[in-house]
Amino acid sequence: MKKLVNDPSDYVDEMLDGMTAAYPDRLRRLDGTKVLVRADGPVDGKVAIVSGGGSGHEPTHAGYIGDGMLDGAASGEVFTSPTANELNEMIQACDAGEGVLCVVKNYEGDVMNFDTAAEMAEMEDIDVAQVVVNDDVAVEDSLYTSGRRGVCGTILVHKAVGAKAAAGGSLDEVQAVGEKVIDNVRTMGMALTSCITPEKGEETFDLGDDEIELGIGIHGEPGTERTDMMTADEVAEHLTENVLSDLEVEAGEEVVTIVNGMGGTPLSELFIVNRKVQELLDDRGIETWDAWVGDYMTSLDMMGCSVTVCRVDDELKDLLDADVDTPALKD
Amino acid sequence: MKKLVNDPSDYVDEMLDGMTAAYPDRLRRLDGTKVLVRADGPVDGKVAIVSGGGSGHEPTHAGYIGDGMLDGAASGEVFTSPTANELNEMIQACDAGEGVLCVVKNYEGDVMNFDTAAEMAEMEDIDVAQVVVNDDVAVEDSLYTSGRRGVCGTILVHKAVGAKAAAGGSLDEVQAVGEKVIDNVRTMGMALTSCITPEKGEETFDLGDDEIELGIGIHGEPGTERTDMMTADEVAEHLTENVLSDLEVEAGEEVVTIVNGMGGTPLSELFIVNRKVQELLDDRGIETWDAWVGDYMTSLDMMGCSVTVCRVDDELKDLLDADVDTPALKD
Amino acid sequence: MADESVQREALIAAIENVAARIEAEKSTLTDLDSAIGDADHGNNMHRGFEAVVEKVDEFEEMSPADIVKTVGTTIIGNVGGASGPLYGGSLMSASQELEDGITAETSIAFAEAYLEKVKDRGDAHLGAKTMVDALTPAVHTYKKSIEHDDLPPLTAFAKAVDAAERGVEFTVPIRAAKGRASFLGWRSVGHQDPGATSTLFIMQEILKTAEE
Amino acid sequence: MADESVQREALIAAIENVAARIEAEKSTLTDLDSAIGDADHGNNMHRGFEAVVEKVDEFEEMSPADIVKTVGTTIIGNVGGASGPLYGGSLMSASQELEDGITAETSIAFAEAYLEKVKDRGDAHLGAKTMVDALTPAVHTYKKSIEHDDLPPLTAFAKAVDAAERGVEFTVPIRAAKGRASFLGWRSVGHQDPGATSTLFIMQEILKTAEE
Ligand SMILES: Nc1ncnc2c1ncn2[C@@H]1O[C@H](COP(=O)(O)OP(=O)(O)O)[C@@H](O)[C@H]1O
Ligand SMILES: Nc1ncnc2c1ncn2[C@@H]1O[C@H](COP(=O)(O)OP(=O)(O)O)[C@@H](O)[C@H]1O
Ligand SMILES: [Mg+2]
Ligand SMILES: [Mg+2]
Ligand SMILES: [Mg+2]
Ligand SMILES: [Mg+2]
Repeated sequence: MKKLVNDPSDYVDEMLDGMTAAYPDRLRRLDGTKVLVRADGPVDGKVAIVSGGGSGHEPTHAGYIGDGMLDGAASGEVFTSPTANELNEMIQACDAGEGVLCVVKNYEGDVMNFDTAAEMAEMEDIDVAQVVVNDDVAVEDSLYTSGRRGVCGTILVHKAVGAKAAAGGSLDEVQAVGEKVIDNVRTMGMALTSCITPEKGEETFDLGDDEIELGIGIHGEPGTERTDMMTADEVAEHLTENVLSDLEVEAGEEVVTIVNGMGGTPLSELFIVNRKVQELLDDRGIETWDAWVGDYMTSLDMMGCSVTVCRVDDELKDLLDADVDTPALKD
Repeated sequence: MKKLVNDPSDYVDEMLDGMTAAYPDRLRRLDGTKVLVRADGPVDGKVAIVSGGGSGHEPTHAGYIGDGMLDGAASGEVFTSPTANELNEMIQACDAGEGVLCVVKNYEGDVMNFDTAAEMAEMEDIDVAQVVVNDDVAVEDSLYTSGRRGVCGTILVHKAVGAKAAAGGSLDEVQAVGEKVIDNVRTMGMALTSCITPEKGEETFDLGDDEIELGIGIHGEPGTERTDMMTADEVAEHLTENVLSDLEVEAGEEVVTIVNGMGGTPLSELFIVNRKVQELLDDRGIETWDAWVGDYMTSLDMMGCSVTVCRVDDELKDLLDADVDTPALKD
Repeated sequence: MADESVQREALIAAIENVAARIEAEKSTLTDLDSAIGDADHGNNMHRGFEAVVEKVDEFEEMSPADIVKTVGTTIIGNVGGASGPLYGGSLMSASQELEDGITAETSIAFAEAYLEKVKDRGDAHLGAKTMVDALTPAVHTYKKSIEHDDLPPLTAFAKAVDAAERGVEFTVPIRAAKGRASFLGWRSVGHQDPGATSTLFIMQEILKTAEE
Repeated sequence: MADESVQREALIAAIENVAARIEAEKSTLTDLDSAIGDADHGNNMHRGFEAVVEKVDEFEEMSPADIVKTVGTTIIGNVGGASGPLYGGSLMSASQELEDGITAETSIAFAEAYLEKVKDRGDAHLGAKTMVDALTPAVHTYKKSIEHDDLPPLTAFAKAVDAAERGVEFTVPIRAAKGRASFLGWRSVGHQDPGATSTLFIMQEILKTAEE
């Protein structure tokens, strides 16, 4: 295993210390937990936005803490949902009396722990609401799944609900914005290589030199399909077509796109993919209002990418364009 | 080779198209070249700042084009300096009549091509000045080298000279700021893995599973030393100690630090390294005025990191803190 | 059944054996989870039982019901993931059935309550390739062996372990409908469910302790 | 020496042979550059000579001096890196020596001017493990063979190629003091310099063409 790591069991703990050491004016760690919150929080008069999930997706989630986005983020062990106890502590610490919106990605672990935490917090008379992001079109929503997974579209949810909360939206209004993004965002991802978790120290799946995985999630799980190596253009086309046809975008509509790196992919390659994604949208007469390219939600050192498309109207454009000031996202 | 790539010989070209497709309002490509310039440039009344070098270091260089930083960036083939002709075209396109500062990294290819380009541009009556960044302490400056290499400290040079130019500094003043940063910045890097260039399609050096390279540059070249695998703390200590002892920082002085990823390193690991870097500075009574953690100057998909330390006074703090608005760096 | 202090000692011994087994099988469980999940089930279970074992001293003062409840809350507080609330939450809630001590009757009630809570939290039906597939045959067999066949609890429990084993094997050839494995679609067929496997390991250790 | 059109045809043939050889040796050169540089020398040279070959049609109208100059500017405009200005700039500037056609005398002047320009641009002394180590013995031998030993130019050039070969071998056991290899310090010892090697390949092809 080739990693910059000390004892693998200190991975998350030391990473969080490294984050607060980098951003002491922005981030504060709740004592004895793996929860980071805004150094200047709770913010009076504002609905709090919290998120959380397993670690290994950096800069997700804690990198998005700050003005216009998250008030708190709970980090579990690598790829493991945080415990309900820690989620509850986060909710309590972030509430400023206006209620707390939990942005949850649709994994049973995350959902169950957030549900339990919400129950705990409600017993302390905190208003808690929840949105569950499920943007991954690789997984068909059928009898045979627990719904679709939540992946990179979550970043747009964070951004929009964060902006709505910063603008003084009520808990209901903020939640409604979250639902609106969720209704309009779709993602699909692929991997060139497996990632290596620090505890296991080996690839989580074996992939031949000429093989790739399509339809991966963000936890190092294999995808829905294994195929032969493809060119960047073919990859871009496969992901984009799947996303667009699920979302049913039409000519003339405006979208935000994300070409997201899985952690080990050079930025240059993401731009090569973006080139084709934009060409495909152009061909269909779909207008890219904004294009994001970078590592927003990763899987440790995995090589690969995902393509996200989100349909936007004036309300969402205003929210996605609104001021934001976090370690990983600034306007 | 596992890359998101089409024909490897189109790598740089397609990457640049992908960048302009992502940031059409910010970046413009000079026809028939691999040069990107500010879409709203040349900026009247301002000294222009240009940079350039081989590709494969993204977001360096073109990611730093924008208000408060670069006016233009020339991309050569992967790890190959751009030609003098293209550098000359860039200088001409960016000049607004106040002169052009070229930020050059100390590699013979870069220096020779920038020299030739400057000669060409001067024949067209453009004032051209140059600063040569050489922050890499891994290479001793001796009879046996062409001086030290320029690496990640270049980003701080870009930032400071960009701010000075934006504030209306003359070509001489801007150049002097560049020299000041160069005098005060030092870097050292290491690799866990070799990178793979798209044309060669294989590792540029073979590294055992339990070996790492210390003292690498940013072009996939092997380092000055190969050693056994180390923990993150040991790596942080080795790099930081070398940088600090070369820079001769003393207790009470203020610095900016960069823990820079080489492209394939998860952000989580960079934070683990940053934790130790800040601990070491703390132990010595050195004050971190600002800490940067991320992928600022990469080597394709290489895993590894570098540590940069730059001594700052009030002037440099103002410049490094000044407004900046580029794809890769915002304030 | 035996008096409270004997029950307590047996319970503590069982917990320690389970913890040791989970530690020994950590990489087996993680490897199973690599194939169709996210490669952390062994670590998750290990983290939970490590924390449980650290509390063993406190158990000396507790009733069996409180011990089981504490095991549950400790797992909830230390595991996370899907297995944290499933194992932890179900233990916590089913522990109520043991408030009058451990008897044949209360153990059946506990087993049923535990299964109900897992199904409730996870919304998983039988055949969804989860721990429910190991639990259901075990609970059904245990109840039937005591209530209809009049077998002693230990014999009934041995049958239940056999039943759980068949449940684990049953998870191999079916397609997952819950948990992360469900995201793999048909590719989940042919792999054994990690959570069903850890459930079996736990039951095997309880049986082993009881037989000693 | 022969008249201009014969010289032009020979020059064009040599250029084409060089280009073919560079293409054939692309990965050899890149591999050498992997060991002590940045793994692009083969690609750089190939990109340059590919661009040169595309201009062959234009060469039909040019004097030998202009052809050499155009080869130089084409390399400058297409290669980049260290080898671009070194090869291209030196060809461009030394081409002046051929303005009166290619004779024994002008070829010596050309060779000396080329070497001087490389040393000047690169600031590399002999023994710095660069192309200068292949060029210097070749130029010295060529000049001495003609001016002192009265050998015919072709024989002199064959000796020069031998000399270059020894220069290339000499680069192996020494420590680099210029170029990227210098950053490796002592680790550069034991590796052959890519630029010296491409210089030798080019000279070998010129000799082969001349001999035909
Ligand atoms: N909805 C569910 N209902 C019942 N059991 C489930 C459910 N989801 C997951 N499981 C069980 O949990 C196990 C995975 O646990 P673990 O790997 O620790 O958590 P995670 O899936 O969050 O990584 C699965 O093998 C399965 O037996
Ligand atoms: N300062 C110099 N003087 C003479 N030759 C040099 C110098 N620097 C580099 N070279 C030659 O250039 C070769 C490398 O060329 P190339 O790999 O194309 O460029 P780069 O080093 O920019 O990647 C070296 O092998 C060496 O022979
Ligand atoms: Mg997990
Ligand atoms: Mg190069
Ligand atoms: Mg798991
Ligand atoms: Mg090279």
